[in-house]
Amino acid sequence: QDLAPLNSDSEPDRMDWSELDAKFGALPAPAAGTKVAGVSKTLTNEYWRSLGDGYKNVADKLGVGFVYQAAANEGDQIGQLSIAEDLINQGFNAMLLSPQTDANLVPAVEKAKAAGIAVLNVNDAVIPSATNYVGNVQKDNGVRVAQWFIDNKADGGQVAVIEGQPGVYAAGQRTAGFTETINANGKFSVVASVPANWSREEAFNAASTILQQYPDLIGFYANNDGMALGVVEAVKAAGRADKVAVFGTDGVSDAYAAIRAGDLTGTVDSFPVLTGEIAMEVALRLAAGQKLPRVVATPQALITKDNVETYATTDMAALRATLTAK
Amino acid sequence: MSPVLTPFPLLQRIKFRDAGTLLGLLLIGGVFAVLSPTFLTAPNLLNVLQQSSINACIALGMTLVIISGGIDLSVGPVAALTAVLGASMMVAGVPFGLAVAGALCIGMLCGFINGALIAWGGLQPFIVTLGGLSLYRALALIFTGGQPIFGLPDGFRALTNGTLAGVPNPVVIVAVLAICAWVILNKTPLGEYFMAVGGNPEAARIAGVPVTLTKLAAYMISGLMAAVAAMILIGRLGAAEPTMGTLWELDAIAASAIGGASLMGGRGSIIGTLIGCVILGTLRNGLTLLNVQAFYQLLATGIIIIVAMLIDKATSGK
Amino acid sequence: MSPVLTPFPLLQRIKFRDAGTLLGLLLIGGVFAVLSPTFLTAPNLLNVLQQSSINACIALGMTLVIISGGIDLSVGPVAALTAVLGASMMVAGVPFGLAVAGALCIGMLCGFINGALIAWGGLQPFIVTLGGLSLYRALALIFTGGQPIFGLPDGFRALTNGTLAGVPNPVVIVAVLAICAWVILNKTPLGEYFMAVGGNPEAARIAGVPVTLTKLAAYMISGLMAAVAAMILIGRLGAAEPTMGTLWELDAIAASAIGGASLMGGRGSIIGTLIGCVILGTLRNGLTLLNVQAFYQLLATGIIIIVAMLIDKATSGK
Amino acid sequence: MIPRLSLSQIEKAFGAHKVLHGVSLTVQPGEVHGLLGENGAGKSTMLNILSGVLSADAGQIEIDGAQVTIASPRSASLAGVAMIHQELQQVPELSVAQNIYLGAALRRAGGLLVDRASQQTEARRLLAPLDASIDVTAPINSLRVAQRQIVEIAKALRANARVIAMDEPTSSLTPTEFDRLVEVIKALAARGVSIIYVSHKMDEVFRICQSATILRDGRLVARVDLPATPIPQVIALMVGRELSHVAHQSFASDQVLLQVSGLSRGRAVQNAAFSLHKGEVLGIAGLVGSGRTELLRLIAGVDSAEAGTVAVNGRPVASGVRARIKAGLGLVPEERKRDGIIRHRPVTSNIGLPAMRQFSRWGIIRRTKLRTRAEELMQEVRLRPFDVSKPIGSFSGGNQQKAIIGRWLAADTQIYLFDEPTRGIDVGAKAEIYDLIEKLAQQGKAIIVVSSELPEVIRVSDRVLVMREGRIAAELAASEITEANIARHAIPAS
Ligand SMILES: Nc1ncnc2c1ncn2[C@@H]1O[C@H](COP(=O)(O)OP(=O)(O)OP(=O)(O)O)[C@@H](O)[C@H]1O
Ligand SMILES: Nc1ncnc2c1ncn2[C@@H]1O[C@H](COP(=O)(O)OP(=O)(O)OP(=O)(O)O)[C@@H](O)[C@H]1O
Ligand SMILES: [Mg+2]
Ligand SMILES: [Mg+2]
Repeated sequence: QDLAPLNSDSEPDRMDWSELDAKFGALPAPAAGTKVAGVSKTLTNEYWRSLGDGYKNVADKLGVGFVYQAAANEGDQIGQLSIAEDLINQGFNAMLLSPQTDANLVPAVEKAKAAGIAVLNVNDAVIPSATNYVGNVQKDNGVRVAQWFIDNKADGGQVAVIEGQPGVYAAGQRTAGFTETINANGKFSVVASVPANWSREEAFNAASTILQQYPDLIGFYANNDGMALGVVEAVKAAGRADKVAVFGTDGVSDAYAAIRAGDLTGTVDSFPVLTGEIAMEVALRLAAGQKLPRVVATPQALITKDNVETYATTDMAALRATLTAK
Repeated sequence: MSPVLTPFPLLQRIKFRDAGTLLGLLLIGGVFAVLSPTFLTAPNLLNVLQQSSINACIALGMTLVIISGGIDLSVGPVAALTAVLGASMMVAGVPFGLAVAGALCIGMLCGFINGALIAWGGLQPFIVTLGGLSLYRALALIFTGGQPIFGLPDGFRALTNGTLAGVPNPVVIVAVLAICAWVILNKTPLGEYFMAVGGNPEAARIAGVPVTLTKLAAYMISGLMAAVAAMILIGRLGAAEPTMGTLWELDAIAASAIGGASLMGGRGSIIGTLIGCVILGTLRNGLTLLNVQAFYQLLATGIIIIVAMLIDKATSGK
Repeated sequence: MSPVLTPFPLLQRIKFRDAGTLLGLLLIGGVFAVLSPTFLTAPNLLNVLQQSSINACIALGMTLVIISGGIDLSVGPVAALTAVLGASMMVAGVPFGLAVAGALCIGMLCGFINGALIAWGGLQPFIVTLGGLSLYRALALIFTGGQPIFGLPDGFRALTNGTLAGVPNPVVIVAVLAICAWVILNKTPLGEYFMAVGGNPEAARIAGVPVTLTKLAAYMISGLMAAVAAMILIGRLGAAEPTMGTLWELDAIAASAIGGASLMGGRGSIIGTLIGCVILGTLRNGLTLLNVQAFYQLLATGIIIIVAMLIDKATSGK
Repeated sequence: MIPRLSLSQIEKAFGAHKVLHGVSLTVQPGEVHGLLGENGAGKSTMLNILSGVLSADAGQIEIDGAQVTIASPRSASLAGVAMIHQELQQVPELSVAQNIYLGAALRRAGGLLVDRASQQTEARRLLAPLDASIDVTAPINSLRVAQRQIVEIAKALRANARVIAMDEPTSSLTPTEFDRLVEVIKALAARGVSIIYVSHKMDEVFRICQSATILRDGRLVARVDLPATPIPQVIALMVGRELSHVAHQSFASDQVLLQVSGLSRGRAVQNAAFSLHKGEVLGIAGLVGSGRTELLRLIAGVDSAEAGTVAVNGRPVASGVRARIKAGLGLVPEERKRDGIIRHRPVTSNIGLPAMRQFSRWGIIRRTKLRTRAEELMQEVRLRPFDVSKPIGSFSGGNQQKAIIGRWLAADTQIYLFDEPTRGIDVGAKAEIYDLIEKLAQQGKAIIVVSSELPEVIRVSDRVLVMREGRIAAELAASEITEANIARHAIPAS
């Protein structure tokens, strides 16, 4: 069956993670000897480590064999492909792939499918030929932050975006979501939107320059938390912490700490551990032969000082409850 | 006076220097063979070769550039640019043979620009190709708006995904290219020119070597090889991405250096470079098979590269 | 025979070669000054200097290594390793003076390892430091488990975030280091050894230059400078990340090369390198001020680097 | 008397190739001792062992009766041994003074800083008796070869050594400079310094040496007293046979092959004009720095002329080395290491470089053909060791020179531009090269020979141009070629 190229943000065949149990019943017990492999972008970023923790939580709970690998660095596309290919020959039942780019794991996906392995594309880059995808809506990240500005800064003003690496899907979508939403409001102007390549240092430098150029700036949106924390330092160094709001993306632990401390205004948490659990559950359902919608959307939420304690839990059951209660 | 001129048995052709590199490879392979039962299986070994083929393709061109006393940091972005231009031609309906030819020409053109700035402009290779690293990447991103290009024709993809007598086509293609590179380096005047220009450019010039053309040729071949690598990769991936080829230059330089090329120019070997590529490929494959965690893979890679070089040094003397 | 030996007015010291680089900088600066009203303000110019200071710090060490005929690709990971080790000492309560001293020693130790493999092991600098690039990064990642380290003491952070007579402390620190490097290169026997070992290692050896020690010294200084850069950066960012310093080596090499250092060794200038750093810093600052879109920033960077080199070449002749 | 220096039973092999077979040598205090032998006999190797650049496989070194271990150049200089190396060992970007004090910088500020001022003063003092015109602050790569060689001599004088080994210190120098060196050497000897002197110029050796050790193929042949032993006997000991002295023979025709007119570049060469005939050997003499090298480089297209033309067979030739080579010109450069050889490449590749296309068929080099041709040519000039597949860098200086000359023979060049063709070449091979030049002339080629050795110019030339300060000061026909005549025109009327 020829699938239309996947667009995870707009695919109509989708469901929310919270409906899984209701629509498809409780997770069936995996067959004995089930093995699942996860291949993600890189372990140098907490997001991907947390995602792996989520995978492992479920795998351990259900006694499923689990291997988690990642490329040496973000951008090592062929390296990641090699890793995925090397794993295929080893008899896994399902693979959870978080590709570096939309295309770099395509041959592995094809090989895995041919070998009868259930393949699940987890978050971020989107493999167009993927039959199943689990992840959040990237664009929504930016939309939520823009919405916060619209809700909380009624007078509008100047804002700036610190982008991730040029050409990376998530960076493009997050920026687009933010910029489109805030421009539609009409009161805001995005005065700067510059790349900092996911680097805290480059974000710091870019923010220093922008702060100086725009004395009336009211806020920054950074495409990830590392860069946001760099921006926070630049804002503090410029002595404008009370006037400039800073938002990040991902919800890593340091971001939570910074929100608590009042340094970071907020972040869009996409709950990587929970996402990992959901992804592993979906993979096991697929391995068990269930037919699921093509996209399973995972939760995300804008975390600010007001709700930080609610979401700062390591108890995934509690977190699930909080999120579904909403 | 040695009376043996012809014929040369293959083993005699593998120089002493390359034997050291080979020993390094055998050692690494031996360790993995002991530790992982999967390692020494035919599909896995083919896998290693297939995975090494892209790097090998780039490294062949890089070796010639290095021998001629230069360096080419722009290979990754050149590959990306040729990939997106070639792919967009195919998607626009250009017969894929023509599109591939076009892509290869674009690769050579990029190489020509690098070479011209170096040979005529008299700039340092490092800085020119560092500029190219940004420039070609930017062109690829601007051309595509940062989007990957999907929908390559099946006929084209079949080329790169097929096998010949059980050997994946990319491996076959790279093997053929390696033979060409070997012939160029060892059998043609151009090869002599590469070594002369890299060894002593002033003496080469006085001896009538066309120094400028030689440098141009080296960078154009490197650009061409980047384009070939790009074609192989987009065929396999079924898509061309403007972000393709990140850090390819380091892998290719590493393979050349492991294979004995001196970054001071004038020295290097095609066979050594190929072995270097396979060493790097084997490393990644073996560590994945052993499920070594990413951080420790990095650690092992660093240590093994250095140890392999020490072994090589110790056995090959110089 | 020039009879003027002392005193040297500053301008006379800026060599012709450096004047070309300076002209490149002035041109780029001129363009930005016309396009953006903010560019030529004092705070912005200080900003440029401040932002260039990290790269300058690394590039100073790199220049000495390059002059001595080597290259150090491992600076970024060495910085990361010293950063996380230094930071964790501070967080564990070690007085920050001691922690900084410890970090600097670790930087030198890394440099020593590189230098030892190159000088005693006889390996190629490129491949050793490429191995180091993986190795030190892996150590930093393993030590921290990939997490950044927060909570650096305020006293320490005040050091790097303070100003001296209006000039940010990082700029002051790097200026002092630059003067030291300049003195070492131009006034001490070690400086002559760097030039000699890079310019003609054989002649240097025959003349009794301690070639091994000279190489060791170059890499140890480079390691030290990486550690200093790391300290400045973690002070400013308030966090030490194991992933810090990605691609720093390319920036530092680019700055040295723009400043006139030859990657073949034997040539380079501290003043040129500093100007090179400011050129790169200005580029980034100016493009941000003009809010140039990401892809076009990349394009501009590539083109400007090459054009600056062409101008430099045209004006400085050689 | 205890000898100042005694080397005994020195053995040395490079891989399987044994180059010294138990050679011994002794020198008394204040003695100037010659070390003689053909190219590749092992002279440089011997001295390199003495100066710590190479380590011997076996043998002993005693200085003033005490056994010393010389493991590095540094320990050699501590033991009081200094050496002038055959190949210039200089760091291009450093100044003359810095090069002289390389590895032994004069210091100030408690040893922390280099004392530039004193280094320059001292360098000037060292250079004064040799060539006072050298600017000690100039980077060494702005100097001409002859000046650089003088700097090398000064470098060896710096250390106040007890033993100074001089490996062909005058190969680029004219007799005038040699005269100055003689004074310096005499002064040194008077102070009791012992000198080992290697040279292929027999007149020099006979003028300054009191004794000599003769090597052949790495073996000690004899130790002789000089000048008591007659020259032919010394030469016979060196080459193992008698060299017959042939009188000059001319093959010049009337047909002009090369026409140079108005060639100029800065002050180095001003308005040079002359013609060269088929079968003619044209000598160019002049003092150091008179512009001979530059003139050849302009003709060969290596440097571009500011004015003037070069015509071959009446047709002007475009500028650029390649065009000139195509027109039949070939340059054997003065500075072999910098401008001549590709060190890591075998002799065959070095020889075949300009003619790679001729040695190729369908784009593929015919290695066998190239090798056969190279062997043929090298046999003629007696390359030693006779292995054309070895990297050229592993050959002795003189043998490298033979290969560079062979390069143009292989390319079938019509007009040979020889810049100091016998620099560093032994007497036997020198005679072979003279024969070769004669044979080329006989075949109708045209040859220009730039040489600082007047006997050489006189020996080979049909006609001589004398250069002075960038201009061709005189043209001497066959009958006028005498040392006195040349010297008269060469020396500027100050
Ligand atoms: N590094 C080396 N590797 C291999 N062989 C070498 C090396 N250096 C010298 N030889 C060989 O040792 C022999 C002696 O060389 P040496 O340079 O001592 O000769 P020489 O007497 O100084 O000759 P010349 O008069 O030409 O300078 C030669 O046959 C030469 O080829
Ligand atoms: N590299 C250089 N830098 C500056 N001046 C030079 C250089 N080379 C040559 N010259 C100038 O050119 C003139 C001619 O030098 P050239 O080397 O041609 O003389 P030569 O007669 O061949 O002397 P030599 O015996 O040194 O080879 C010299 O007077 C010198 O001033
Ligand atoms: Mg010799
Ligand atoms: Mg000359």
